[in-house]
Amino acid sequence: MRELFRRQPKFSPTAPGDETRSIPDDLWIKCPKCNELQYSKDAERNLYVCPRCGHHARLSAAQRIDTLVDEGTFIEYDAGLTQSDPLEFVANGEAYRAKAASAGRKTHTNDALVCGTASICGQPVSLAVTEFGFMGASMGSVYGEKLVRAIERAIEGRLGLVTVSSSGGARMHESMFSLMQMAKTTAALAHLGDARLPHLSLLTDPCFGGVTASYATVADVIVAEPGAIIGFAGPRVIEQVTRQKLPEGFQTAEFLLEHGMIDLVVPRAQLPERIGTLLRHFAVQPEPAKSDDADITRSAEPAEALHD
Amino acid sequence: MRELFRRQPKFSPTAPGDETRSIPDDLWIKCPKCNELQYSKDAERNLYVCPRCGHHARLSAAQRIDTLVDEGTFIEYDAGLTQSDPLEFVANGEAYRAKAASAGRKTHTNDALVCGTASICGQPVSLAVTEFGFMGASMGSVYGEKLVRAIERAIEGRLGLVTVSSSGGARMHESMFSLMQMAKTTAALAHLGDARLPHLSLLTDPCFGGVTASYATVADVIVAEPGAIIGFAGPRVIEQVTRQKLPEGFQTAEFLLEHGMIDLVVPRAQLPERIGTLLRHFAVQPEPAKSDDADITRSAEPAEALHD
Amino acid sequence: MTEQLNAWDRVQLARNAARPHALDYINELVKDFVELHGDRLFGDDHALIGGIGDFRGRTVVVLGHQKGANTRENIDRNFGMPRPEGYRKALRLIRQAEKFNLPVLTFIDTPAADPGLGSEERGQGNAIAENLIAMAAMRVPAIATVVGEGGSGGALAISIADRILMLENAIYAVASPEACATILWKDAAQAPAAAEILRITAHDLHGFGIADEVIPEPVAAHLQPSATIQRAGDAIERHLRDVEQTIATMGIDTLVATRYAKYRGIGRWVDNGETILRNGTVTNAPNGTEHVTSMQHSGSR
Amino acid sequence: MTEQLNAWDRVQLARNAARPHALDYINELVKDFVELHGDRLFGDDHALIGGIGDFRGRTVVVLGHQKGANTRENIDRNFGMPRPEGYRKALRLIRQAEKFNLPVLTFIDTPAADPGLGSEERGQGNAIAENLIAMAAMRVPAIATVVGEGGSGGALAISIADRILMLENAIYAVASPEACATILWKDAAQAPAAAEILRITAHDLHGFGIADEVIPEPVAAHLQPSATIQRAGDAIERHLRDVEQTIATMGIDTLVATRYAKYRGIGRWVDNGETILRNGTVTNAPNGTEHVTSMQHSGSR
Ligand SMILES: [Zn+2]
Ligand SMILES: [Zn+2]
Repeated sequence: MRELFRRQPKFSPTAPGDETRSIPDDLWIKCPKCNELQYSKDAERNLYVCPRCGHHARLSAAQRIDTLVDEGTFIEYDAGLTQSDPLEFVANGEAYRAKAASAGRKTHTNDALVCGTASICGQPVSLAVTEFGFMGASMGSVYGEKLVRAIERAIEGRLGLVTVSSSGGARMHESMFSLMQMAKTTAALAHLGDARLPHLSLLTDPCFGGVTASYATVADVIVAEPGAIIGFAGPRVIEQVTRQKLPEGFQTAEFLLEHGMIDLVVPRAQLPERIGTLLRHFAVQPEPAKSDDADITRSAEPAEALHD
Repeated sequence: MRELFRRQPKFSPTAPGDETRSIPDDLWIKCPKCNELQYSKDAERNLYVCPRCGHHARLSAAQRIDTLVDEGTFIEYDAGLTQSDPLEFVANGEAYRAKAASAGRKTHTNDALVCGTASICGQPVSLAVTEFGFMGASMGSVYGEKLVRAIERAIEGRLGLVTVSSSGGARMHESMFSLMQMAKTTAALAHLGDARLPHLSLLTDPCFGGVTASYATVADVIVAEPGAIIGFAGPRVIEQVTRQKLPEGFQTAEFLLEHGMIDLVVPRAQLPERIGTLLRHFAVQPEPAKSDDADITRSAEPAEALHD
Repeated sequence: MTEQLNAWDRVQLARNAARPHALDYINELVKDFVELHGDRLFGDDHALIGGIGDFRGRTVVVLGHQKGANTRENIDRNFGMPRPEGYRKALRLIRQAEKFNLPVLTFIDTPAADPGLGSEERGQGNAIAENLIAMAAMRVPAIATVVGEGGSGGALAISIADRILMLENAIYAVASPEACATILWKDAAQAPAAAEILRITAHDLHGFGIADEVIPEPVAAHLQPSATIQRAGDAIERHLRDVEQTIATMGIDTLVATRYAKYRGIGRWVDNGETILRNGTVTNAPNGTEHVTSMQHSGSR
Repeated sequence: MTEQLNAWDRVQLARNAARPHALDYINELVKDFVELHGDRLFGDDHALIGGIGDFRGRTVVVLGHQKGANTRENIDRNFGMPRPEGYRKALRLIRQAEKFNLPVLTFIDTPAADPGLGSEERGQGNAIAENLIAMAAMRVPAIATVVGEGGSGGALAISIADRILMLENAIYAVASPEACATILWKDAAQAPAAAEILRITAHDLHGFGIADEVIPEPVAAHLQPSATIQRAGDAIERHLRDVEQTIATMGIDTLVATRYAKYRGIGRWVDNGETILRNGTVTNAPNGTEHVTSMQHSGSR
């Protein structure tokens, strides 16, 4: 399903191969929940939300950025970071490096997190968005390092931090280096908090494992998209361990809201306005000495960035 | 039952009438739980714990102090504070002043809290102990003021604070002045915390209402006696409102332990050792300038105090 | 307008289902309000709401008890009786207010904290107590407004503030008149008498020095809700400006110390035969001479 | 003594039911230990214990995962898998340690955080995450010792510390070998191969710069528990003294900044074609030249 949604995004993240694919406008897309069919062009206009049942389809990082930030404001940073393979990991005859390279070609990203600066409803932010298509957006060293740099960029530029997360779990191929990214990213948020800058966390379908047990739930406001499945342990693991069938609606965004774990469930179309309003409420005035640097698009050297 | 336990305590709090009653040593005392009979002398030796079923009988403030602190170390403060009756409260033809005076004669205290300094297993403390016989140890202005003074005494003398609480609820006769003692006493504990001095709270049977919703649960360690009934709303109120029968063991100390609300359930005989150990662990060295004043029994003018 | 009403009349007005509730105040006074949900521990309580928004030019954190206007709403709102998760949501938002240096506005309107089994299991007492100490020590300004029923510890838990304002027909009581009547006369029907004897009206509380201002209602609030809400908004703004001025000129430490001194001073007792009235006001000693007791312990921090 | 063992052998040793568990360490190393219970929110978790006591002359706060020695105990201890209330109890005690300026010692020994329905409902992820940030920023020294099984986020949640020590036959892994084998080969029986490939032994972790010291076991710990525990105690004391020395000479801010720099530096990646190894150690770049990358962002607070 996700593959069908892929298209040439307005923002095009740099990728190793840098190949582009052209997708015909008249492709049919089927809603995985209610089987409703719509043209890919209509799907894009509907932000990949099913007009019939409201199902929020998964987005690529590029699509997410397009649907969330003010047009043309995204500048990518740290796009050049890639895996180092500290374990020289090979399983089933497939090397981690090869697997990652293949994922990179597929997703046009070097790893599972795309970071940069942008504005949302006029509010400047440091932004970090997962690419679920890249190895299930598992959190490895690159993900962790890029996120911490995004946090540091927020602190240096006195920007709010917006993270958009979906994840299938740990990056097994980096073993303990993967686990430790939970500690690394969360620890960095302590500094963001000391700087009195807000972290708004958007949880999207599906979001599990280390990500929900680290930075993504240490936020001033946690928002989720309707119907997103979010949890610590995956549904299959829970069913396996407890030998219980999970109740209807378990681990949905609405379930988390009812259980007090998130602040808001917001439909995709309303996300920019709602996040923009929150950023405005939390907006901390730039520190006096830095007040002239408030225009963040000029405050540091951006990595290669492409606008359409 | 409680009346039967009354005796001439080793420590005798000052009271308006100052009448003393002599109780014969050969009085029989019946356990309200298992009906076991024991001589009052044996009951005292057993700390009023039933040797058969372990039921912890309610103690007067004087008995509590006797069973908890190092012999001869208690010095009472603020014994002279009594009710001011700001509402000029009369109900059923009975004036608040008269009711309080009668309670005072019965309990040999001027209100429901007895405060002072003492040592427990050698550790100096500021101590506040409720007298349940005084209008159900409801928290009025005198209770609140005495407790805050005990907290201030702890801060000034760099002492740990030990509170021993049982209470039936608010002092209706002081209306909002009673409710506000919750805020007053709890706010004072913020200062104790800022001074890095420990508050150990001992909850005893029965403990309800404003006391459990204020200072008594804002403590570094909360201890309860076995079987003590402790809660916010009283069992009858809950049954009335919810029209449910309460489950067996509801609101017992053991129930609270299981539900994470208290640290420890400690039998009466072990309380001095356990509280003494905790005080030793938390003991903060006296501030350099005050280190010679550590002997708290000489640090201020005690109110009238009687030792045997 | 309603000066001639007795205490029980005001209890009825305070409980009138058509009376504006917290969300009515918030929607009219707080621009771009975003309700924030959940305690991050157990649940989201619909009886105690909170969020962030713009109150007359500044971002504020808002908390309030929320009653329903009808039975269906009241079931959803648990009749405005918060469970522990409500108080813990409030605590979370108070910490957020402190983190971002935002004033806290609270709207008080609850019969009581929820007295159910689940609330006991999850530590209703602990939850309320944690709020009391957090609000006493919080390093941001806070204005509490009793807009309806101020019910006991359930109300107190979000009303520790630098100013306590009361709508003219609001009440604030240590126990409901019905509960008090049951205790005193074993007869809940004596509630009107209990209401009188407990001195729970705004004017009573102002007289005791506990409420800082009584906000007059044009007529009873439910007959002119918008005018009432605007009056409340004006009073809140005036007091908030005053508190902000204190911070600007004397610093936040002074504000917190002043808040403590206020609560430290509440209570009346007799010491060595003399009536002592804290709060710096004067009373009549039993021996007939007026005096003010020195406040040697107040604000001793 | 056990240097020739492979990773799967060590997994077996780490999980041996007779191996000393947290309470064995505590009872032997911590005088007058008082176990403190409850999160003050929902429950008391028997899989994650905590308390206060005297460790070689100083009061410490102790936390540990507790497994059982037999089935009955294991059911009570939930096989050492904490629920959210366990992590929230830990958080409460960490705050207490900070309040009273007490070092924190943790003993790590868990297969994983509990994956049950109730744990999901009560926010297992949130609970773990809150601990991570609290321990990263806590202003007291902390020594974490992996004594048995260091299972994923469930272990990490109480192991953020100034030093991470590992018993020689302890393991620490991002996922259990069985789970990893299921993911990689759809076959849990391949766990031994997964254990090897994941590099989860104490020596591996020390090599990666994640564990600060490997504590040799005289023989496998369960054969000489007391000698093992004393060795661990000596190592903990040595590192704690070292950390206390840092505070005495350079202040607590330096300690917290150093702790952050350690975690900030964990991870390996390639930037612009060059292999970057954080942690200040050297690696081999793909172009064949050795280099150390400057740590311009580390400890930037
Ligand atoms: Zn659909
Ligand atoms: Zn008995």
